[in-house]
Formats: sequence, structure tokens, C-alpha cells
Amino acid sequence: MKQIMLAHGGGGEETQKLIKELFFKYFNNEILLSMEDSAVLNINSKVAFTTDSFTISPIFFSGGDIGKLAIAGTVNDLSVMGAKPLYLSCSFIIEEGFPFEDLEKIVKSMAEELKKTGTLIVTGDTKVVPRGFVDKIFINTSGLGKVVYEGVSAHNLSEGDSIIVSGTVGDHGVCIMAQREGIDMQTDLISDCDSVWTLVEDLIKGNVKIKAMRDPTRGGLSAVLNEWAESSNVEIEVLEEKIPVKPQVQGLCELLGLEPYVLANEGRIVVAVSKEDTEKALEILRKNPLGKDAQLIGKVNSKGKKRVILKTSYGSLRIMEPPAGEILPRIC
Amino acid sequence: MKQIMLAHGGGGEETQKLIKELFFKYFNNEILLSMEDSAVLNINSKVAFTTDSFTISPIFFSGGDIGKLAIAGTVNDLSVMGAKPLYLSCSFIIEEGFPFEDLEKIVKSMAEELKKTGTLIVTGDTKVVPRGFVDKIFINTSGLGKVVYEGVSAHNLSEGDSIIVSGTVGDHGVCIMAQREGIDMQTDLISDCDSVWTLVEDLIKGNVKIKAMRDPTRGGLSAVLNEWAESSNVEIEVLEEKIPVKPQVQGLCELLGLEPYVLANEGRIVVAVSKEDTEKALEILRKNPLGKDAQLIGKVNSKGKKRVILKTSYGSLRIMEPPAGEILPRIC
Amino acid sequence: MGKVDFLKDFRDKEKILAISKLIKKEIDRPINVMEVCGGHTHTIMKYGLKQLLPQEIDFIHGPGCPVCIMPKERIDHGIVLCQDEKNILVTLGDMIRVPGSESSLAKERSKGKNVKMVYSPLDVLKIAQENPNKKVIYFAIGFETTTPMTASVIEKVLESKMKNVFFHINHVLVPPPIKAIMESKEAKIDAFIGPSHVSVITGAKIYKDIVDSYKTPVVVAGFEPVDVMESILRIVRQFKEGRREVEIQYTRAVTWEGNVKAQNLIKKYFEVRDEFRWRGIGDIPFSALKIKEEFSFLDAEVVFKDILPNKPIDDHKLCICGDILKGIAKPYDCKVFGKACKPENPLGSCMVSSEGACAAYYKYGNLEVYKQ
Amino acid sequence: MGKVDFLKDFRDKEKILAISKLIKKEIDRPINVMEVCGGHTHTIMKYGLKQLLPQEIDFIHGPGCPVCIMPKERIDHGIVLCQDEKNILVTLGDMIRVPGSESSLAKERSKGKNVKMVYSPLDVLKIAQENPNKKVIYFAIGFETTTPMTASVIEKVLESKMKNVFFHINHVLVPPPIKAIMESKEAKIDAFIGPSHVSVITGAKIYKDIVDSYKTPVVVAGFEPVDVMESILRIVRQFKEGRREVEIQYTRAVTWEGNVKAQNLIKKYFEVRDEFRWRGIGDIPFSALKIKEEFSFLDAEVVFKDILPNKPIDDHKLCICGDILKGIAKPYDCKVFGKACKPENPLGSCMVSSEGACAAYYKYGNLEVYKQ
Amino acid sequence: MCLSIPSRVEEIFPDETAIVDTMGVKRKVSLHLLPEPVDVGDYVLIHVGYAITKMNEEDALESLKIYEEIVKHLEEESGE
Amino acid sequence: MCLSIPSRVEEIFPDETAIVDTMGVKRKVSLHLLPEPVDVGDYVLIHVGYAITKMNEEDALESLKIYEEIVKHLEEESGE
Ligand code: SF4
Ligand code: SF4
Ligand SMILES: [Mg+2]
Ligand SMILES: [Mg+2]
Ligand SMILES: [Mg+2]
Ligand SMILES: [Mg+2]
Ligand SMILES: [Mg+2]
Ligand SMILES: [Mg+2]
Ligand SMILES: [Mg+2]
Ligand SMILES: [Mg+2]
Ligand SMILES: [Mg+2]
Ligand SMILES: [Mg+2]
Repeated sequence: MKQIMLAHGGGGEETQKLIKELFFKYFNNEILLSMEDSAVLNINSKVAFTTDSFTISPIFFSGGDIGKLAIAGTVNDLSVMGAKPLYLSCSFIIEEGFPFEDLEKIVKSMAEELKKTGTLIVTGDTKVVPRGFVDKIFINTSGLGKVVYEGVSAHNLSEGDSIIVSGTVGDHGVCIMAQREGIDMQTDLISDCDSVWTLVEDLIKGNVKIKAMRDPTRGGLSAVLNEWAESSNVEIEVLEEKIPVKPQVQGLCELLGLEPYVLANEGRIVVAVSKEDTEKALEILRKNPLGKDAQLIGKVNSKGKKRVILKTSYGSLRIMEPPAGEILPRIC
Repeated sequence: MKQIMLAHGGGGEETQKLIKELFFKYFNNEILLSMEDSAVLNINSKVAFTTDSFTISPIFFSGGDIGKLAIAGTVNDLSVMGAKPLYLSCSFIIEEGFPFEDLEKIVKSMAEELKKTGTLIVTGDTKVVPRGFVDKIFINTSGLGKVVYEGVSAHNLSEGDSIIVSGTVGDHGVCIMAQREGIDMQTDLISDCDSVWTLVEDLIKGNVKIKAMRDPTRGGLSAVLNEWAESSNVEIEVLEEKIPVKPQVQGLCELLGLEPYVLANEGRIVVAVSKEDTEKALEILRKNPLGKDAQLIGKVNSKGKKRVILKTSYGSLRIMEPPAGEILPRIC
Repeated sequence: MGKVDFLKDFRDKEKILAISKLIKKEIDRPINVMEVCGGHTHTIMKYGLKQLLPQEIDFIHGPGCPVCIMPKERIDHGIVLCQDEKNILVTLGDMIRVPGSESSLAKERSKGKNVKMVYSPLDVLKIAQENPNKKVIYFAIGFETTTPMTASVIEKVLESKMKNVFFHINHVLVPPPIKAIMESKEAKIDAFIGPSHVSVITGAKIYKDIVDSYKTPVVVAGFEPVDVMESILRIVRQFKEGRREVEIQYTRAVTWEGNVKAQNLIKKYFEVRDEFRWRGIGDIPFSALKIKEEFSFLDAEVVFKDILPNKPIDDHKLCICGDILKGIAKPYDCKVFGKACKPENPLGSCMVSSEGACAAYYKYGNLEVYKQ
Repeated sequence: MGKVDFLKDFRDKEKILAISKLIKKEIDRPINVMEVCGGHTHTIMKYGLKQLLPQEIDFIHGPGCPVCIMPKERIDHGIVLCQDEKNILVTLGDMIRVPGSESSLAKERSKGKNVKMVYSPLDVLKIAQENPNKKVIYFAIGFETTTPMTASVIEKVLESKMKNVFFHINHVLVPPPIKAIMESKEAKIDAFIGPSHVSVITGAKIYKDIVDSYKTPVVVAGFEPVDVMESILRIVRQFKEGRREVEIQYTRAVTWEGNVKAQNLIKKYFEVRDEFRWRGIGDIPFSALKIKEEFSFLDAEVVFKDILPNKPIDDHKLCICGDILKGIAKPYDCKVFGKACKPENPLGSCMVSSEGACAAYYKYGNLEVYKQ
Repeated sequence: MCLSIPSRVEEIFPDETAIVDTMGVKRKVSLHLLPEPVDVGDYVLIHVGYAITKMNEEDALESLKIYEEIVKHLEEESGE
Repeated sequence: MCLSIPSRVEEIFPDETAIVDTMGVKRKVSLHLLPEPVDVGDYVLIHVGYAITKMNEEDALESLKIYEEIVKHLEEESGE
């Protein structure tokens, strides 16, 4: 079995073999092994539910791969709702001819990422489509979490709240962008791709009052802050020089005329906390290796503006534009 | 907005617009509209959880489309576990240039299918990938259901149990096969694609003791029965002439040298009930329009054989082979 | 439907059970029947006919599946041809899953090579029109039934002056392998069920020589279960009555002369090869066709000669398919049966398609009803 | 890093605030400054420089973005060229999203047309090598800065005798549109910030004629915020001191003579067009380049002449970009601003890229700090 | 070898093609190899997209008669 | 027009190309348009994959000196 063939997705013997010899080997748990049409779960509390399809290219990138990303991405969407990630579904769409070896690498890195939070894959699906019908491999994960902290919401921001990011922004986006066809730049940067649950757990255990929380993935920091400003009907003011940005990220942005705030992150959180909790939150985050570069980057200004203002180090202001369009290198 | 562009999947303004103007319009419900990273749900009971990615080609077929299928498929995987379908996630992967009109048609038919069972889409995701990176559109749905009937399992079959199918087999498979490139056959057949929850609900309300239940999708009836024989460690005997098969399905199978038992169904269930409940189960199923052609097709024979035997009308026996390989027209 | 239902009337339970009884009553000796054609093998298995017949009847599955008998070196030709991205290799149905020496066309397709599976050879013309910048090579397989379709496509290519269609011809003939098997002194075959649709084209006349040479009855049978049962009855009666004849059971479709129009079309474009290598049997003289020299510009074996390997690849040393075909061995006698040789990874021809003897024994071998 | 940090040292807060103070102190009259180049527009916006300058300084965003000024009929050329599946159209970055008369290259790409976005023109050679059976057409855009790269690629195509690369040249020149704007009696522009990297190639000498003709200071400025601030200071001082000169602020990269090697390469392959139509301004004589006749076999406008439309497409009737460029109108004065004309669907050049005056007002218009 | 199935001729076209019906499945086939003319309502055998012969109804009826006789004969014998 | 950024030359190849580094991002660029020779460690301006000029450090230092004077002058003025 050196390559994935259409028969591996046919629902017949080959599919069974693939499931048993590969997926069960790495995602081994009783619920999954029961192989029913649905997994039956006992959660006993409010449940958080989320989904994402991962279509990243390249599928292997510095600091991770599509598998790690597919786990971290969904674990993070649960985490930022104050939910402890418990169970994931996992659905593969694989191109005929995909190397078995690469699939195993991906599955293995999924298993490793799952271990970080003790999350289980309890139900799955595998489709194999003809050559040219998919770009190598797509993975969907949907996730269930037990809500352990209620009331986190994009609608919750109010005047005076502090905006904190847990680390440098744009690392993941730059790793991917640099490897894009027609760009071909090299950096020693690695993606921030990681599961942020422990960070969230630390905040909850530390009794920080979390008002809003998000993982700034597609659309980056700007998408999160603009959505918050919109949902909570507030103006957010960010100090440009406080936003942690790695030099390589800055470098690629200068080269291509981009802003780091629109680039994707896959292991960061943006948190809004009340002013009183700011220092405590920063302290807690910075104790966790995932949050060592946490920074207070701004605050909620006043009701009614629905926009994000970026204050330059010179004191001048501009709008932090919401991301729009495909990210293309600028010519001017 | 005549075509889906990469920007619609960028997580920026265009994505927001697509979500609000299309998805919210059809999947309108409060939980989804909260637009958080995860939906927060109150289920208060055991939860069934399942996932499937739908990659069907052609995306529009007689009797349905990929959207209807994506809802029915996941609703059915919940239903056959005795779970009332409540909440779905929905994740689109769309090829750049996909007609907006087609997407709207698909979304509309999803909304219609959801109504049949009162199921809600509460969380979603949209990715747009460059031309040639996906074949038109793939949809993943994951589903959550409230387990209202416990103990349905592929491991439950025992001697004497009756095997019932809720209707003709192979309809969906033939609709798709006939339209495959290089086959090009016309039939007036329509896919059986449908949500089977009401059928299951009727059985539960009728106090039928359901031992095992499955929707015979990929791999068809044969996959279900072979899995059951394997999981429950029994021999299943099926009377070939009792299996309901439409003439057009028979016709296409004759033309291509296939067996109807390996073809996919998308609106059927296979149920194993104890011998005493057989008549009651048939009666209940046949009262529901979805089950009007329900048939007792066989029984569980004895312990220890792990195989499915097909008895011809002449009294001779053969193995109902588990599906294997890609389904290809036979030459001989 | 008129007065006859061409399917149901020939699958009728009452008739089958009646003929079954009659055979059991009339049979007076063991008879090894070779059903030459994979289609008959399929009918026998699908309807469990062996269970309806007396112990005295044993079936020997013949070399009548064009997929199973294809030698590896010819499949390798297909694989070589599809490597060039300027070519499109087209073939029929499950041919694409047959293994060559190292790969199969399905595997090559999965690697992105241009391999297309069609249901009808006519689609070759459509593919060629849609891909004017590609060379479309039809990897033609099949016995006499499928040969006239290839001839028809050749005719249409010539008429329409298409320049981008080529033919890799693997059309084989039914009588030569039968003779090759019978020529072996050990062959334990008493009678033949003659192929249904081959005979529609060729007529039953082609079997006369076999009866004359080997004194074995040949009954040309239809594919429906009643047809096969009646044919066995006819064989039983020939032995009982001391006759050795070509009989046509499948009278509703087969004549003595066959489809002359189709035969002429074959003659127009094809000639007999000096020799063709059959998987499981080996080289058989005059057992296959090739494109006539005057049309060699269409012949992929000529046009692409420089890139096509021509070293024959031997059957696996341990494979005893030859003996199985002769009726002197059963799959269980093979040392690698079910171990190194399985349907997923066939070492010999009898394991290649589900109609092969070894594949059938592998799949059904655990069903005791088959060992009655 | 040596003694100079070429980025940080020119973004330093202390320096910027100091220069800001000095400008406020020294300014003695209102000055309308046109920053010709989109890169400067970007710096002014990104760093909020207008807020650091006195009210007397008003910026007029010039026609210095090669994407914004591209007339629709030329984009339509690109769209026509990519319709043929034997062609691959290659262009730079965000050019692909600029609308032509009915579509954009990004939209065509989404329909499956062969449009490739590259970061460097050098990639054109790679694409052509990888696609020997396709005609690769480089849709070249840019001012004097980007022209030598196209010339360099032409040279490499000729050296390596590649036969499948063609060039659709849309290289434009900086001085002609400035003159065209100034020739209008109404233009309210007092001084210019000269482009940074255009001037690296051309040298500052090309602005002498402008100072001589229109008595407006021209300061060739770097792209960093300190550069822009210092350049404004220099302009203020020229007025104060009654001077009208070409000054080079960006001395670390720009000389009076420029990059002569690059200039020679341009001269080798290009000649000036009689006329080129600028979106928002209209026809300007001698304002763009084309491939010299001796190399016309590389010129896509010659090679594909038969399929390229050549009817000019007028700017939208209601669009007042021309007046905005002259400094006599602001985007708010346009009747369709923010209504029919938005960044998603620009009617005029000033709305096309985020550096355009209308796009900037549309996005930042609700931020009161910009209306101080 | 040679999967083939009797199908009813539904519609005949001037270019030697016809629509045939097999238990409700319709397909366009070529008549290029048929030695004899066919009419709508005739049954033909279809192999890989080509009709190869017209089914002979009389011969079929002949066969069916034989089977009926066998059935009758055996019924009588097994003592009715 | 003309996004461009000073980058450090890291490695020079015989085919008129070089690897340059921009804040940790490395890229291969062409030196085909450079009128003067460069050494490893020099800063060049890169535009769409080509180096277009060597950065003149002396002139930069000159500029920086002017700014420092402005800063000092203003500080003094605003009464230190
Ligand atoms: S089991 Fe395999 S190797 Fe043995 S005879 Fe059969 S096909 Fe040949
Ligand atoms: S708003 Fe649009 S139409 Fe009006 S001047 Fe600006 S670009 Fe032209
Ligand atoms: Mg999600
Ligand atoms: Mg997410
Ligand atoms: Mg998220
Ligand atoms: Mg599934
Ligand atoms: Mg691909
Ligand atoms: Mg499922
Ligand atoms: Mg399913
Ligand atoms: Mg199921
Ligand atoms: Mg998402
Ligand atoms: Mg496609």
C-alpha cells in the first residue's frame, strides 16, 4: 500500500483496511473503535461545537503540517469559547495517488497534537477522489468541547477593556506565503501552529474575567479586532509598536507590501479582559511557554464607532483596515 | 457576485458578506447568527456525533444534489444510532469560479432538507481554493444528535434476528453511475436521497426492539451486512428474490456487470430486529412513505461464520461478497 | 415486451429445477465440462448452478476472459504508452486494474498518467476529437465479440481522416487456446460449453474443428442460467447417445454462419498473428490478431515500436494455472494459493479477475456448499 | 548591519517629531504637494504623516501607481490574450485584480484561464521553460523602475533563443503625466515629491525640465517616513527662500545621473510611443514605451494584433479623477463617490488601488483625524 | 467474455445509431455492425455500445416450448 | 510605485545572481541591472527580484547627521 487508490475510499475492504491499519493505529480509542455510524458521547454540560476544513498548501510547512493544523485549529476554536476540547471528528479527502507515507506522517502528527490536550478523535470519514479533483489532501475536523467558562463572546467588549495577544503575529502566514509559488523566499521562521487550550485553561484557573477571546487565524489580528468592534459596537485602539512582530515577518511584509495584522496565526489567542485583570492575565500568559511573548496591545475606547484605530509610534492614527480580497503582493 | 472568488474564502470582508448574505439567509437560526468560534449547545443527554465529507460528481443529480445529500447523509448517520438529529456543522470547500447561482441552489436545498427533521446548522466554515484544487465543491457536515434510543450496535446481532430493508436498493448508486463520464446512460430513476429520521422515530415510538441499524451508503447493502456479520460474529442469510430492486437498477447492473448490493443508497435503512418484532417493524415502516417498499430480506443464521450468504430463488447459495475495489464495469 | 421476455423467461425457477432433475436422472458418467468463457463462469457462480447439478459434472474454468489472459508484457506496453503526457491511453472497464510486471493502468492513472476507461470503443473517437493535440491510443482487448467494434472504430477514423488515433491490438481468438489445451495429452476435458457472444459474431462453425479433432461435444450456450442448464443437459445426452457434435443451444442469437458483416469488417483490417503469448498457457500460434500491414500507420505497436519493450515476461514459476486450465489440478494444489497469490496481488492469470478459477476458490472456498 | 540601519534609522520617532516641529515653525504659506508616486502615498497613509504636518500642507495623490492608471482597453488586451488555452498570461502582483471593461485577470483566472501572478519578471523565463508548448505572454507594467527588468528578460529570451515568450508592454514614464497635469491652467499644485525608485534608475535629472517649466520645487524623496518629512521640510524651505530646484533628499540611493546600465538596457529594446492613454487623465503624447520595431517578433501587440481590440474605452462620464489629480477637486465632490463607485467596483482610476485618492477617502473618510 | 444484454430498440436515427432500452435504462448505440435492418420494438443484443444481432423471437419461443415440455413431463412423472 | 527594500548581500554567484537577506527573509535576486560590483555585506535595493542600486552608506550617515542636528537644535530651543 504505497499509494492511496480510489478503492481506499470506496467503502469496501480496502477502506476497512486503511481505517484499521492506519487510523486506528494512531487514533486508538474505544469510542472510535466501535465503528458505528456515530460516536455516542457523555458530556453532561453545555457543549461547544465547531468545524473547519483545512486546505493548506503546502501540506508540510516549517513548524507543522496539515494534520497538526487540523487538530490545533479545531481545538483552538473550542478553547477560545472557554470549552475544554474533548472529542473531534476527522474527515479526509485524499487525491488518488497520494503517498501512503505522507498520509501516515500527517496522521502521526495529528495523534501527537491530540495528546497535548487529551482530545480524542471519535468518528471519521475517508474519501478518495480521482487525480485532479482535489489538491493532494484536505482534512475537516469538527470538535466538541465541554464549556467550562461561560460568557465569552465577541459581543462583550466594553470601554476600558484591555486587548492582549499571546505572542507574535503573522508567523504562520509568513511561513505559508514564503513558500507560495512565485514567491519562493526562505526564512528560518517556524509556524506558530499549536493548541492553545493550556493557555486558556491557565487564564480560567487564574480567575481572569475573559470578556472575548479568539484565535486570529485567516484574516489575522485585524479580522478579530474588526469583528469585535463590529459585534460589540465599540472602537478599539491599538498601539502599533506594542504588537509583537518577528523581524522575518516584518521583512516579508516589507518585501511584499503587506501588513502583519492580516496574516494568519495558528497558535495565538487574542483576549479582551477588563482593565483590572490586565496585569494578572499578562502574567499568567507569560508563564506558559505558548504565551511568553504576550503583550497588551490596546484598549476599548468608547461606544459607537465600530472600528479599529492603529496609533503609530509617532502618535498619528490610522484605521486598521479589515482584511479584504486575496492577499496579493503589492506592486506600489 | 456571479462567481465565487478566492477572496470569498479569505476570511475578510467578502467572506463575511457571503456568510451573511447567503448562509445566514438560508440557515437562519440564533446560534449560528452569534458567529462565535464555536456554537454553544445545551443537549442534556447522551450525544451522538458523526461526520462525512461529500465529494459527489455530478453535484446535481436526479432526485437531489450535493447539498441535500450532505444534510441527509449526516442526519441519517445520527438517526441510525437512535439519535434525534439536532445540530449540524457545515463546511464548504469551493473551487474559485464556482457559479454563485449553483451555490445558492445547493444551500437552498440544504435548508429544505434540514426542515424535514428540524435540524439546525449552528457552525460553519468556508474555504475557496484555486481553480483545479478541488472539483467544483465539497461539503463536510458533522452532526450532533440526542440519543433517544440506546443500544443500537453492529455488535448486537444474534441468531434468529430478522434483516429488513426499508426500500429498493441501488437507486442512488445507479443515478450517479449512469451519469458517469464514459457511461452516459439515461433512466427516469431518481435517487432515494432523503432523511430517514422519521422512519427511525416511527420504529422507536412503536416500541420495536432495534438491534442494529444502518444506512447502506457507500458499499451498499453488502457492506452493511458484511460489517454486521463481522462485528457480531454471525452468519447472515439473505433471500436474493426478496431484496427489492427497481427494474432500472437491475438493467444498469446487467449492462455493466454489477451487483445492486454494492451500490450506494442515501435514503434507506437496514434494520435488524428480533424475530418477534418483525411483522410490527415491517408494518410501521410501510406506513411511512419512505418505507413503503420495506422488505424482510433475511435472517441471522448461527454463530461463528462471519459471512453473508445469498440464497438464490433456485435454492442454491453463494457468498454476498463484501465490496472491494473501485466499482468498474465488467468486460466479461 | 413481445411474446418472449428475453431475461425472465430464461431465469425461471421452475424450468431450472426441472432441467436439474432431468440431468440428474439422465447422467451416466462423470463429465468434466470446460466453460470456455468468463461470462459462463460468472453465470455458474452467480446462480450457484454447480449446486443444482449432480456430482458427476465438474466445471473447468477456461481461458475465456480477455482480462485474465493478457500477458504482463502487453500491459507493460500500455503503461509505457501512458507515460508520455502527449498520449492518452483508452481502454475498457476493469482492464485498468490488471497488474503488469510492476504496475497497473489504474495505478498509473492514480499517478496522474492519462488513462481513460470507457464503456464503448466509440468513445475513443470523442476523446480524440476533444484532444486534438494528444495522441489517443486505444488499448483494444477482447475475443471475437469485441473485435468488430475495434474494426468499426478504425473504419470511422479512416473515413474522418483523424490523425491522432492509434490502436494497440490485443484481440484474441477462442479456438486456438482450446486446441492448445487439448493438445496436451494430460488434459482432462470431456466437453465444452461454447461462448455465447463470440459465437454470435463467428457463428458456431468455428467449433467444428474441435469436435472433429478431439471428439468432445461443444454446445454453444446462452448466458442465462436456463441456457447453461439446458446446455449441460445436451452434453449429458450427447454422451448418453454416443454423439460428439457442435450444438447450438443459444438459437435465439447464434447461427452456424454468424454475423458475416462483422466478420468482413474484421477481415478488412486485421490479420492473424504468428504467435501470441497467453498468460497461464504460454505462446500459442495463430491465436490473436493484429492490424494489417497496409494500415500499420494506425498500429501503436509499429508507431511506438522504439519505446515498447518486447521481452516476454514469464509466468510465476510456482503458478500452476496451466494445469488448472487442463483440468488436472485444482487451485488448492498450488503452493502459493491464498498465500503469496491473492486477488489483491495475483501471481497468475487464474487469480486476476473474479472469474478466474483461483480467485473463485479463494473467495468461495470457505463456503462448504461449494465443496458438496 | 553596519553603521546605518537603513530601515529603523529612517523611521525614528524622535527625528520625525523634530522635523514635524521644524516644519510647523518654518512654514509661511499653504503648499499643495503632489506626491507623484503611489509608494509615497502609502507611506503618508501608513504612518499618518498628514497628522504630523501643519494644515498648510495638503497632499495631492499623483498618477504614480502603474496599476491605477492602466486604461481598461489595455487590461482587455490581457483578457483577450488569456482566452486562448495555448497562451499563458503572466503579470505582477495585484495587477490581476484591476477591472477592465468587463472583467479582470483574477476573474478570468477563476474561470480557469491561464493567468499567472509572479513576484519577479524573471519567473517568466521559468514558466516558459516549463511550458514549451504554450505561448507565454508577459503583461509588463510599471514606471521607469520596473522597465529595466523587462528589458533584462527580453535580453535573456534573445540570448537563449526561446521562441515562446512575448511581451505586452505597458511601461509608462513619470514626467509626461506631470506635465500633462501642469499644462492645465487650473492645476493647483505648488511642489512635487519625486519618486524614490524611479529616480534610482533615471536619476534626478529628469525633473529639471519640470522645475524649469512650471517653477515648482521637486524633491526626490526616499520612501521612509523620515524621508518624506525631510522632503516636506525641504519644500517649505525652498518656498521660504524663494528657490525652485530639483533637490535629492534620498541621497543614499539616488544620483543626478541614475543607473546608466539600466538606462542603456531600456534604450536597447524600447522606444517611446507617440501616445498612451492614461486612466483618469486621457491621452498623453510620448508618455509610454513600446518594443523597438526590430524586436517586434517579441511584441504581443504586433504578434497578436489580429485579436486585440483597439477601441479606446472612455473613463466614466461622471468621474472627476482628472480634477482630483489637478488638485482642484476632492473625492467628496464626485457625484458617484461611495455610491456607484466603490473599491469593489471602481468607476475611475482614483478608486482602483488603495493608494488612489478616492479609495483612500472612502476607507479613511470616517476617521475624523483625517479631516482635522 | 462479452457481457451483452437483450435491449429493445426505441428510436432509430439516420446515422446508423439507435436508442435502446434495457429495463428502463436508455442508451445510444451503434447499428454499424448489424447485418440486418431493425425496427422499433425489435430486441437486439448490445455489446460495448454496439448492437451485434437481432434476437430471434421464433427460436426463443421454440426453446421455451421445449422447457415447458420438460417441466410438464417431470410433473407427470413425479406423479400428479 | 516600485516597492523596494534595502537588503544585505549574503552570497554572490558567478551567474550574476546573489542571495540577499531582508530582516531574516532570504531570496535569490539578479544582479544583472547593477552598474557596480557588490560584496557580501553590502546593502542593495531590491525591486521585483533585481538589485537596482547599492545603498550609499556615507550619504546615509550624512543624512542621519543632519537629523541629529535638527533634534539637538530643537531640544536646545525648547529650553533644556
Ligand atoms: S493460486 Fe495464483 S499462482 Fe497458484 S495457480 Fe492460481 S493464479 Fe497461479
Ligand atoms: S469616486 Fe470614482 S468616479 Fe468619482 S472621481 Fe473617484 S474614481 Fe472617479
Ligand atoms: Mg471553526
Ligand atoms: Mg477556525
Ligand atoms: Mg477561530
Ligand atoms: Mg462516512
Ligand atoms: Mg493537484
Ligand atoms: Mg458519518
Ligand atoms: Mg455516512
Ligand atoms: Mg452510515
Ligand atoms: Mg473556519
Ligand atoms: Mg475541476
